[in-house]
Amino acid sequence: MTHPEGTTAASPGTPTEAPVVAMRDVSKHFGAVAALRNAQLDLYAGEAHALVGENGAGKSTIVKILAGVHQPDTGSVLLDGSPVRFDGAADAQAAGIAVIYQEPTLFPDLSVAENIFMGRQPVRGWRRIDRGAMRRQANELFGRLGVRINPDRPARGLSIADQQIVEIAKAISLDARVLVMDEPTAALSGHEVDRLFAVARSLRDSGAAVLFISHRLDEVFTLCQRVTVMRDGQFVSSDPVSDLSVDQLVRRMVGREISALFPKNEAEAGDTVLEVSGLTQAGVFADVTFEVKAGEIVALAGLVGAGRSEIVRAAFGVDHYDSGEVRVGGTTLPKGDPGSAMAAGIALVPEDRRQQGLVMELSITRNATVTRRRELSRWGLLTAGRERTAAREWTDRLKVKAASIDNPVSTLSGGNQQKVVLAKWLATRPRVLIVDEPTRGIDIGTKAEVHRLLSELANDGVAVLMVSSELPEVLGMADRILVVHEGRLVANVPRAEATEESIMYAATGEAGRPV
Amino acid sequence: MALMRFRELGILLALVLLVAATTISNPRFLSTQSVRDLLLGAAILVILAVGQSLVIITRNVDLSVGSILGLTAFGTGALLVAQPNLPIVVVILVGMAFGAVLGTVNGGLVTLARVPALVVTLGTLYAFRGFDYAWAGGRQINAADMPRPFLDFGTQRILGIPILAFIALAVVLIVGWCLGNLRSGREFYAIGSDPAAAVLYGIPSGRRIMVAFVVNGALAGLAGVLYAARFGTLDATAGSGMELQVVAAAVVGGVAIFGGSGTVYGAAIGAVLLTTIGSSLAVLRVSPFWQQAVVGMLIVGAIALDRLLSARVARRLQGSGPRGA
Amino acid sequence: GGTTRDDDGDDDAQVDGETTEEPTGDAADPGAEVPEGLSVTFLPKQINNPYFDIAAAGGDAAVGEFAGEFNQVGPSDATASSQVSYINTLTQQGVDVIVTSANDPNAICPALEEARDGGAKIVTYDSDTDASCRDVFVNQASPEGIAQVQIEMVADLIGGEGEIAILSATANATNQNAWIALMEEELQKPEYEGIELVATVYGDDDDQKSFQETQGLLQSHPDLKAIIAPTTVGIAAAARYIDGSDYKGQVHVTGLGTPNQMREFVHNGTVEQFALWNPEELGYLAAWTGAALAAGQITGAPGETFSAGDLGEYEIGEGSVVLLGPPTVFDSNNIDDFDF
Amino acid sequence: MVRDTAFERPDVSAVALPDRPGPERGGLRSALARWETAVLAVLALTVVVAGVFVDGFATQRNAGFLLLDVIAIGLLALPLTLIIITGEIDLSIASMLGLCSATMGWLWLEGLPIETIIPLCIALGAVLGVINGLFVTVLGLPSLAVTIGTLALYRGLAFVVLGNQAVADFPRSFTSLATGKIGWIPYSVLPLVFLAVVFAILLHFTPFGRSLYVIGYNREAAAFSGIPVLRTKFLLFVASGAMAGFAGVFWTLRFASARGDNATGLELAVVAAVLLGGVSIFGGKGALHGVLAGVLLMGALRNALQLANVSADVLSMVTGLLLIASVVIPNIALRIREASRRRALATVPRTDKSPASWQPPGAEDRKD
Ligand SMILES: Nc1ncnc2c1ncn2[C@@H]1O[C@H](COP(=O)(O)OP(=O)(O)OP(=O)(O)O)[C@@H](O)[C@H]1O
Ligand SMILES: Nc1ncnc2c1ncn2[C@@H]1O[C@H](COP(=O)(O)OP(=O)(O)OP(=O)(O)O)[C@@H](O)[C@H]1O
Ligand SMILES: [Mg+2]
Ligand SMILES: [Mg+2]
Repeated sequence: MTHPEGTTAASPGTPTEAPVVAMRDVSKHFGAVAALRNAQLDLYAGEAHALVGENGAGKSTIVKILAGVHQPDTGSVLLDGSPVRFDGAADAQAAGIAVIYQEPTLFPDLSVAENIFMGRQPVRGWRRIDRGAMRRQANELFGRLGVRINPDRPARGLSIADQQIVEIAKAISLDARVLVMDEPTAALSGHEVDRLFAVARSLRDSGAAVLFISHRLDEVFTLCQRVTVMRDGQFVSSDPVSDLSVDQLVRRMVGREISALFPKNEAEAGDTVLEVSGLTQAGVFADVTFEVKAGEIVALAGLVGAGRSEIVRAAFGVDHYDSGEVRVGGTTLPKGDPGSAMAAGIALVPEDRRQQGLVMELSITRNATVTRRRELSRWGLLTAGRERTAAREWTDRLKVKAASIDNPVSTLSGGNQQKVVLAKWLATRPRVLIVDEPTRGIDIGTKAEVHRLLSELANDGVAVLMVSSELPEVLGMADRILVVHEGRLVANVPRAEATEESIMYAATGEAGRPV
Repeated sequence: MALMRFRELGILLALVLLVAATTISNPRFLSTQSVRDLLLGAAILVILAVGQSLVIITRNVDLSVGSILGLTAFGTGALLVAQPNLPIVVVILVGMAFGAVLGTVNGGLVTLARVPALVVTLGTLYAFRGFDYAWAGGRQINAADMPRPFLDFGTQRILGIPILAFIALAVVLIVGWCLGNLRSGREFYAIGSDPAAAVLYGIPSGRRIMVAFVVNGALAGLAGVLYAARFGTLDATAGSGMELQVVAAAVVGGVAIFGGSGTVYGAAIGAVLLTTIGSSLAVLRVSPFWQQAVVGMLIVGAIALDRLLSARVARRLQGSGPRGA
Repeated sequence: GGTTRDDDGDDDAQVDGETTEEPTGDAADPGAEVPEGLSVTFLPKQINNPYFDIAAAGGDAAVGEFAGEFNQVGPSDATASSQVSYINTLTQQGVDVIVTSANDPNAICPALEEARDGGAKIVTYDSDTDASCRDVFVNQASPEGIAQVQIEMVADLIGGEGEIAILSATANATNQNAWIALMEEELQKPEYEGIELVATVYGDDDDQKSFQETQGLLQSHPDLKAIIAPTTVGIAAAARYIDGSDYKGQVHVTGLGTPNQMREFVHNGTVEQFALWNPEELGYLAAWTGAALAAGQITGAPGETFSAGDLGEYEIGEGSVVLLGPPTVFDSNNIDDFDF
Repeated sequence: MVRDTAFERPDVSAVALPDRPGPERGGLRSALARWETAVLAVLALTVVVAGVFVDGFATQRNAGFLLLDVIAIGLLALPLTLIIITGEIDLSIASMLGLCSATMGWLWLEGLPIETIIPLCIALGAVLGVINGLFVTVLGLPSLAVTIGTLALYRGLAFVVLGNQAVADFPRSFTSLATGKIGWIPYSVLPLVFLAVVFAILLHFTPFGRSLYVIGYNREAAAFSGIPVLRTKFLLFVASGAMAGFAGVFWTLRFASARGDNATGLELAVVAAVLLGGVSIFGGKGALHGVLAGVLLMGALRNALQLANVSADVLSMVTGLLLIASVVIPNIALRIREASRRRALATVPRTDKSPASWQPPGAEDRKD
């Protein structure tokens, strides 16, 4: 494997003392998959350190090893220079390592406050949990993060963004020496990201080490001092951020040149395919009316929690709605029936791939063909061979990286999982494609391909409705941008007039949203 | 927290309604003797339901409680036949220890071999009962074979309230307090709520689940001792088929069958409700052919009612959410 | 059209004892020897049931006397379907005599017929099957006798006056239902005029349920004087409940129970008297009946006689039934003479 | 505008997808696939051992008895397998059977022709299944709780319908349908075989079957994939009820006896057989041939042990231990296999690796 720029040795950057945490020659296998091969990492006190790499590069595996969830096959983890062994998450926590996992891991039945303090609840006499103190401390944490979440409500039903915020609150409440954040911003909007960064900076300034993982390279440049690049489970380089340009970084991650990020073609809009009128769900969204034409890409923009996901879910039929109508090609869809929505040609790529998009235990094949199971059957019968062929068609096109398509989809990295969700829906050849956060947690190369795909689909006459919290993506891709504020459509901005400012202005509402 | 307590209120309401309706039709239903009988009758089921809730909260289940009860009840009888002079406290402790050992078998299989509890305990339901049969054979231990003080213990009262009821109440309060107020108690809920997340949190799931099974076994053992004291006639069939009743009591009491939520207070009320249904059907002179059908209807009705109430609470919670529109 | 219950033809009911019952094989040979090594298997309603274990002990003793091979098998749940499976097994093993107590008078019939086709003799005891599918039924006591003795006891206890109730086993227990019907008939007699049967409840032979039903009886009938429990589980539960309640001394308990079970309550005065036949003798007689059948001493026809070891001569009555004898009444004077 | 050079160049990092399932087929799934084979193997072993050592086992008549004994369990196990695969459970099957049996007796007493009664009983079963299904799907109640309730309810109704009677005078032409044999094979095996084939095809070779696994693992993802989750579950409960009705007819005719307490407690035996066959109680996993093997294995063991005069105590223990073994053994086998694979990996020589950094391969056994 050769790299255009050659490999920089793991030379310590500015800090001079020994790293707080280091990994030396760590390898980790899952079955025959080598997730890590001789990985290296040096994390110094007082620095924010970025870990970047494509999907499946092994970033989350490093996180889980640091967290004590996985143990390395070979190699060692050094804490303050001496080798340690974490036999479980409790060991790592005790060593002062706090981790925000890529996927929120909350206890849905417990209150938000308990989720934050589980195992460390403040106690009073008789080792009794002090609920008042717990609530107070939770509120303080949310105050620092600039959000308001009721600490007493159960975690069930929190939006992904709020779940992520609870995770962050939990991690910072540990007052850890090392804060590891695996794609914490994937679900957050700009405002929340800013607050998170402010908190991370102050932790860093008070001497903590922060390990930050993100596919949004601008965030890496905003927050971090140094960046370690990984590819295929191997260490590539570790440098001060200031020494690198975005292009260089991308080249190291991908091992090749990457071009046009948002390759949207100008396409002729055709007939109206999807019409949504007066859609209302009490307390969530109200009187939502819009249409999407064939060949058009329409984006639903807005702050996290504005209700965009709920709107598209209702339109697809997974959620019920109280009033309004959804029409595809002129025919009204029955309420709450995804089956007929699919028959009418709608596809929905949901925002939460683990819960909504995939069945983690089933094979890639089964996941990729589940939407086409009727169409793939002959005389009502299915054969494994046909399913596999059909699955391969799209997983190959999207370059899903897997040892075998008969492996459970849980063995894939986050980005590759997202590709399987896309494969599953693109295979239905929809007339209307709804994508909710289609590039969340996807690496830069794949992201470009997803964009190209969406664009191609639009060219072929598919009506595309995209929910995205990434403004550059919205601006780059959409022909038209619908802005949602607190469950209502507040603006319809054509591509030509759209700027970050105009969208944000609409999204925060005229009076400004109290956050 | 206050909102969550609402679930127990619903079931308490059902209990009050049932008692009120029965009393209206036959005022003697609330006589002291009758209330005492209710408490006495419920005590054993309450203890079992508390233990079962502990296990269910961790997203497991123990179907072998009926068999554990049978085995310990017979063991208690056999022990007392051999050692009639043992103090009652010792008998209770031995019974609980025996139950705990059986619980350890369940817990060990569930945590060490990592296999689904429903399957394991369905297996030990048969296995423990088979062991009981093999041990007891056709032998029956009768009241005359057991020491009088032990039998009296089954019906004795303090302040007019049966001792058995006090024991059950103590079990409910202690377990309930621990689950609600100790860090380790809350971890039971965490494990049941999302076992995978519990691992990521560094919660010692295996140990906690083990504790749940062992405590449940010990409580089933305690119930076995009380069973022996109360009924005085013991053979290998004691407690057969009780497992479904116990699970029903917990579920009726609002303990979610998939773990993570519910309280032992609710389960205890559920157990009292089920026992009261039995007693009030007897008092109301419902046709014997209808009795079981009515019990079934009431169980289904109670679960449905609980669901409707909790849906109300959930809606209210949504409305009061800080992000609510 | 279709096949209904009222259809004529031989296709109909297989249960009308009188028409299908015909003594099998040749005439009886009262002098025949019991063959060596006769295999006799007891199949009770349920194994590990104290009552049936005592009966089996009697059966074992009898089989020892005629040098046969004794065995007891049976399900741990008292269901007909498990019993059928055991009858099939016994058929397959080719045992000579099956002595069984039926969980369902009809359900085990086809299986028993198959066993008879294979050469086995069928004796029922405790609980009969349909008459057509067994050779002889050994009845513990005549149902009339059982009903009479219980009513006599209760009349005696309450002085011939007052409300009584019955606590039975399950609502569809064949024996108990027959007895209850006969007790009701018995109560019509003028000498029992003052006695009123106010309720019949079912404790399902379960301690807890029997407790609850007893409580229910006492609450709904404040003037209740006595409870008759014609089932061993029920009488013990009722006695135990009364013993530990305020009703002790006010409400009498009687019925059918084993001396060992009731000893405590007789001694402490909760129960004054109750009745039962001797299950050991029942098993003993059933085993000898089987031997006599297998030997050819009897065929099951009414009027035939045979010798049942220590119990002496027995005669087969109407419907191929052998009667053990009247039940024994136990009270504080005689209870300690019995151990079962 | 688009220069998508990135996508035309071969992606060096992507591992080529092999054409066939490689050796790395999902470890867990292959272990379970093997569990079904294991049950079949144990069944074969039981039959052979019993045939050699137990007098009277390997005869045609005994085989007939054995089959007759497992038919009802087999029938009930078919829909229950599908229900458990979707992550639900139906504990009311034996009570539905009992209620249908009691109703059959009652209708017969009322003088209805049996040709009408039989379809009515199956329809009644379906209606009972509809009630279960409505509670589970419309009210969204957990099926374990609901069917514990209807277990009591339906059994109670069975007593209501028939009271303390037992109806036994069914026409011989019909009872012999249930007990009669061609050679040694009972006629009544035929519907079981037919239905087993139908259910096997349904579960393993149809889109409907595929969707059951999806629902079992993740019902939310199933809903997002356009699978009508509630309708599917509802249908399965109805099927379970109808099958219980059919099994009730069979039971009544076989024993020529309609009673309220027919088949009491049978539900646990059926659940045990299904689980023994390798179906996961959490849903998502299981195959029908395993279940049928489980049903036959329990029947054969019981039959052989009875013939060998082993008492019911031991039978009950064997049932329990078998059930425990059915979940423990595959689990242990899986872990042994993983441990040995890890050992194999660890022994592959790697470049620039200092032996000091090696870890004992078994060291990881304590985690997850
Ligand atoms: N539990 C597991 N079992 C099997 N394979 C796994 C497991 N976890 C990770 N892998 C594999 O290890 C490799 C690295 O995965 P990892 O999750 O660390 O990637 P990542 O860099 O975090 O990717 P992403 O950016 O998509 O989150 C992937 O090929 C993945 O398929
Ligand atoms: N904490 C909360 N309490 C009550 N309601 C909430 C809460 N969080 C979210 N909601 C409801 O859910 C709706 C949408 O949440 P969600 O975060 O899924 O929206 P979204 O616009 O799809 O965001 P994204 O797709 O960026 O995650 C909100 O409009 C709000 O009504
Ligand atoms: Mg990752
Ligand atoms: Mg969303």
